Amino acid sequence: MGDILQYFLNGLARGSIYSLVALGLVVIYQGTGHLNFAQGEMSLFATFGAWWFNDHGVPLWLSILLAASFAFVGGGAIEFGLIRPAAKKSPFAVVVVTIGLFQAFNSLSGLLFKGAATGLSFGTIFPNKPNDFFRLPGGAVWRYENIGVLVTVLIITALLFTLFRKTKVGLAMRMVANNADSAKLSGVPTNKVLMLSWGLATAIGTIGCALVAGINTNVSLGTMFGVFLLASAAAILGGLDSPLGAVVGGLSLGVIESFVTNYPKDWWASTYIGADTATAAAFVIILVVLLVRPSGLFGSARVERV
Amino acid sequence: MTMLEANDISVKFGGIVALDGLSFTIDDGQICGLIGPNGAGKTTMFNVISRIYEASSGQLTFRGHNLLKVPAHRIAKLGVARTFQNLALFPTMTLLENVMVGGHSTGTIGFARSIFRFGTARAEQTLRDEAGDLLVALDLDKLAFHPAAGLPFGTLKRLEIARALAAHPTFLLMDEPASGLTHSEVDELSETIKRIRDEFKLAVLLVEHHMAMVMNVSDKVIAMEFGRKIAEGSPSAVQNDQRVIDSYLGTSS
Amino acid sequence: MTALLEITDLWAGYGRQQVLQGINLHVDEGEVAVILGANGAGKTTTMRAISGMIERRGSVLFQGTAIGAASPDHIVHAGIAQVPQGRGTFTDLTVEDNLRAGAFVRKNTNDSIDTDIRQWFEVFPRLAERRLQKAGSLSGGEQQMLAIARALMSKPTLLLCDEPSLGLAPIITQELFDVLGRLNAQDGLSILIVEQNANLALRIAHQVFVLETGTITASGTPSEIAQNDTVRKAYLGF
Amino acid sequence: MPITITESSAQHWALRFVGVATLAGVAVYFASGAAPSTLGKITEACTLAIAAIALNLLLGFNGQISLGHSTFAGLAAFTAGYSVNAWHWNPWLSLLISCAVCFAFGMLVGLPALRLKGSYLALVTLAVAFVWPTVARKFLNQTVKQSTLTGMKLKPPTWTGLANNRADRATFLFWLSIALLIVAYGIVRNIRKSRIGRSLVAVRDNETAAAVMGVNLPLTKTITFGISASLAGLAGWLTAAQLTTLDENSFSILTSIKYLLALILGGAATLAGPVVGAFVYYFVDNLLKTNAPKWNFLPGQLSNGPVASFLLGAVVVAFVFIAPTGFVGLIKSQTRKIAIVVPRPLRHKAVAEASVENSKSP
Repeated sequence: MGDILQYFLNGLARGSIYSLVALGLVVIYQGTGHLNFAQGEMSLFATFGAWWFNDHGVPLWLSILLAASFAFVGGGAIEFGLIRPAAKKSPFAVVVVTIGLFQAFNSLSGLLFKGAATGLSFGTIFPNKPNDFFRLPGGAVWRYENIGVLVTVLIITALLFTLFRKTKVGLAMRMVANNADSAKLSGVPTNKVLMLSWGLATAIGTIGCALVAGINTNVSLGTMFGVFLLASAAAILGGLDSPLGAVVGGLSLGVIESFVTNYPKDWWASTYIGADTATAAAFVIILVVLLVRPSGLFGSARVERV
Repeated sequence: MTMLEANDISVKFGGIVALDGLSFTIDDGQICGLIGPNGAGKTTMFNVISRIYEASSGQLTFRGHNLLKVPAHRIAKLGVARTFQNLALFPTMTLLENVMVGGHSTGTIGFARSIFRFGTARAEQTLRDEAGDLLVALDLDKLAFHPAAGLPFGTLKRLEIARALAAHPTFLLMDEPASGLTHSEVDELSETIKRIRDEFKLAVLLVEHHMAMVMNVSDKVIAMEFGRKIAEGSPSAVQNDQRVIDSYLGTSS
Repeated sequence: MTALLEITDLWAGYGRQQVLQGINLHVDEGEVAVILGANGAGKTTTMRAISGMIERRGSVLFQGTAIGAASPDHIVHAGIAQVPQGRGTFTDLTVEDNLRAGAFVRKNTNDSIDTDIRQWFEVFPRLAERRLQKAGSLSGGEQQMLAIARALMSKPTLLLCDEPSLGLAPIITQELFDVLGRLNAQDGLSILIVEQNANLALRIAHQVFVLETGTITASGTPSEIAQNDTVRKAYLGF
Repeated sequence: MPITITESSAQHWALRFVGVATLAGVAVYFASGAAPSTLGKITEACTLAIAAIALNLLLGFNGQISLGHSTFAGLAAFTAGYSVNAWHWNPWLSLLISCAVCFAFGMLVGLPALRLKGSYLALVTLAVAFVWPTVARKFLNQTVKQSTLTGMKLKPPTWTGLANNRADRATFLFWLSIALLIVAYGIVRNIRKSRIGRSLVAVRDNETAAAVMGVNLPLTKTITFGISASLAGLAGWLTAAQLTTLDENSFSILTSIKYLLALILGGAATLAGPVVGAFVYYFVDNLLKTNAPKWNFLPGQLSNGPVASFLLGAVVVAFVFIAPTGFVGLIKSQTRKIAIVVPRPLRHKAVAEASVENSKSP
């Protein structure tokens, strides 16, 4: 029983990071209908920036904030300079540009930060000494670090929800997401809104990446590969146009991953796939969900009129 | 002779009833107008016949075939073709290729034969010639090698008709062909519809809001409201039906 | 009477293709102007050029200010609202949020916006019944009414309507033009309408412009236009 | 004023003949004189071209995006390597089996494509590519009990008159890769120019309309996925013939991205695009990898990998803007000034002059 609770808590920690990165994907997808394949690598690049600040004596929390601010500006600039002109050509051009950016940013990180390929040590802003935890009934431990990550993610999520539902900027974002032409005709400066979306998404992704780096205690070129993939899976699971779906999708994926990794200790496939079953199992689940509900659990199904 | 018989067709989306026990028949060579307010279920009926939507209940018989059991891609082969309300062309293809795709159901060459080019040349040439003839028939041959993208709306509407005819249909469904056309273009279109009906021996089901056109070309008119039939008969009879006037035509039309 | 909107030698198009080839037209204060034209003549392009949705060249004066190079959001701020072709409903937003979206440019407090929303619900009771439904679930006619209400939520001086009758049943079209006529007669709203359904549009029009292949080929009052044989045959059908 | 040549006319055939003869001449020239390492590079470029052709059939013509093609190539390479080494199969038999396995697996991956489009499909295939190295590692650990798998060590057949030494093997693989490239090109070309090819493009352009015209969507999409996967398998088998060892990292996501970038560089949805793109990509990549470490103006000690892949990523992004139709588009727009090939006129009793005029406008 204690085991189950433990796996659940571990899964929540990991899942909350998937939720965060997935939220970034949803913010962009809602506004433009594009999936940013470079999201993980852009955030990774910014996180290397945070490492650099920290390495030069800036406190870690400030380094992460600085990196997130740069990511905000950089994300907006990339939307303005590359994505918008590409979108004028075709949606497929945007896919190509984001995949090109994926490769370019990953290589750029390797180029600028010595030792990035093998990994640079990265701290955490939460207490993570061996005995920093709560003991819960049944013997499960809940580490302060994991609580911190979860709480951070919940706060950011709550802020995003307030932004979307309660502010004029949020209304503008929803308008652009639903019908960009009509939004323009209602007086929304859509270009600014799109830049804002990209900036927000990249900044959120950077915080997510920094949190992952904190848990792993290091950051390397491969850090975001898996995280991005599971985050996008989470976004798809929840429905790419639903922020709530991203959060639920991310958390449940983290928990599923944790259980699949730990629970069936001696099942037949474990020799072949072992701990890596998690990713595979996660994708099988997503595939099944998508086949039943092509627009995800919370996504809005659009009725096509012909 | 009766060609299409719809019997008690209903369609439900979630809780919404789009069609509620609709029955009607269409005879060989007949042009049948289908009118009614927005949301009356006209396009839904269309999509049921062309197998894009599933009917929840009812029977649909076309020349002895139970149409509701036929998969979507077999419809064309049975002789049912359609045009779309908002144009559904293949924009990167030339007009000629668009019409040749229209004739897809008349061909039999599959993946294996096309990879090995086994007996494909003659079939290609025949299809190409037929498509060329249709382009001539609809006065599009000057643009045969032009991609469909970027051509004027009226031209593309004619292309949709040519493409539909390439399937050798005996029954043509037209979804608001006059929308977006001016009066003189509508008159032209009416003539085209009557001409192709005679030339290609077709029956036509026409969904249209342009009353002058419906009254001009139809042999019979069906009026719908809330998924049900409210009137059926000759154009003039339906035009003077009080229920149709109240729910659809209005007083000052 | 002063011209509210004065367009001189306007060119516009998509890519290299120039659809509008130097058109001139004007809408006077408190009047309804109608543009008639075939498909591909450039009617929608004209509307999009006025709203700043596409690249254009030439002079557009609105209340004496040049807006020929302004961006769409500036033009809405200046007081021109457009009901686009196909209604442009925010299908995933609720009916009420659609109206709120229309008021995006207003600096007013929420209270005065709420008051206006209530007012539109009185005009269109069917919208009030569906206040919290997603706008995509409305019928075509309801969406067209919503689109007009949404555009007017920005409190414009000039309303542009791009083929409002497209795809609507005759009875709904009549109702729609009644509404537009009332808005003009009672509230003094200036309106520029692009229409295929000329007969109805001419009933409420003060000025008519005929657009053919990117240029204005005829203009005048409805009665003058109705006397022009070619125009009558092509657009009025008698 | 450019020269107008009618498609399939005598001049057109002459032009085609000259083109093919020139290419054949270049191939013979290299085969007779070039060093084995140069031949090896051309072989690798041909392999990349086959993979790009495979992706073009699926993405360019049918509009289904796949980032999982590296997995198909990997599956074929492992099938070939394992069956030849462990079971001592004939390598040529393993070619057929590898392609068949890829066809089946491709159809399977293609199934979700029936419900998913665009970015969703891209992500599912990305996941396949992501899981592959893990599965490959497990396979090596569990079955081979080593971290690598030996390649096929393909020997030139005796009828070729080539010996089993390094130089002759290189010549043999060179001609083999060219032959397989021609096969792959021919398959895709024949498909594109047929009733089936038109239906593929129709599905890409407008699915609903295609279905109404009588195109069987599920069948067309899954079989296209299968054929494309087995062509990628062809490239994978050829890789196994060249490499001495295969490991889990031989076919990572980055390989899939490479296929995609090569295709975009050359021009998707054109027949020549993937071939031209693959050669340009391969040799630019090679040039950068050799020369970048010598550039003193770059900061610090650079591993040669990142510079090359960064620049290539940047080049492809730039290409989307400069030449959205790829290299082939660029070349076409230049040769158009000299000569245009126009379609055969329509045959109809009423057609006097079919619109040769209109085909000139884009």
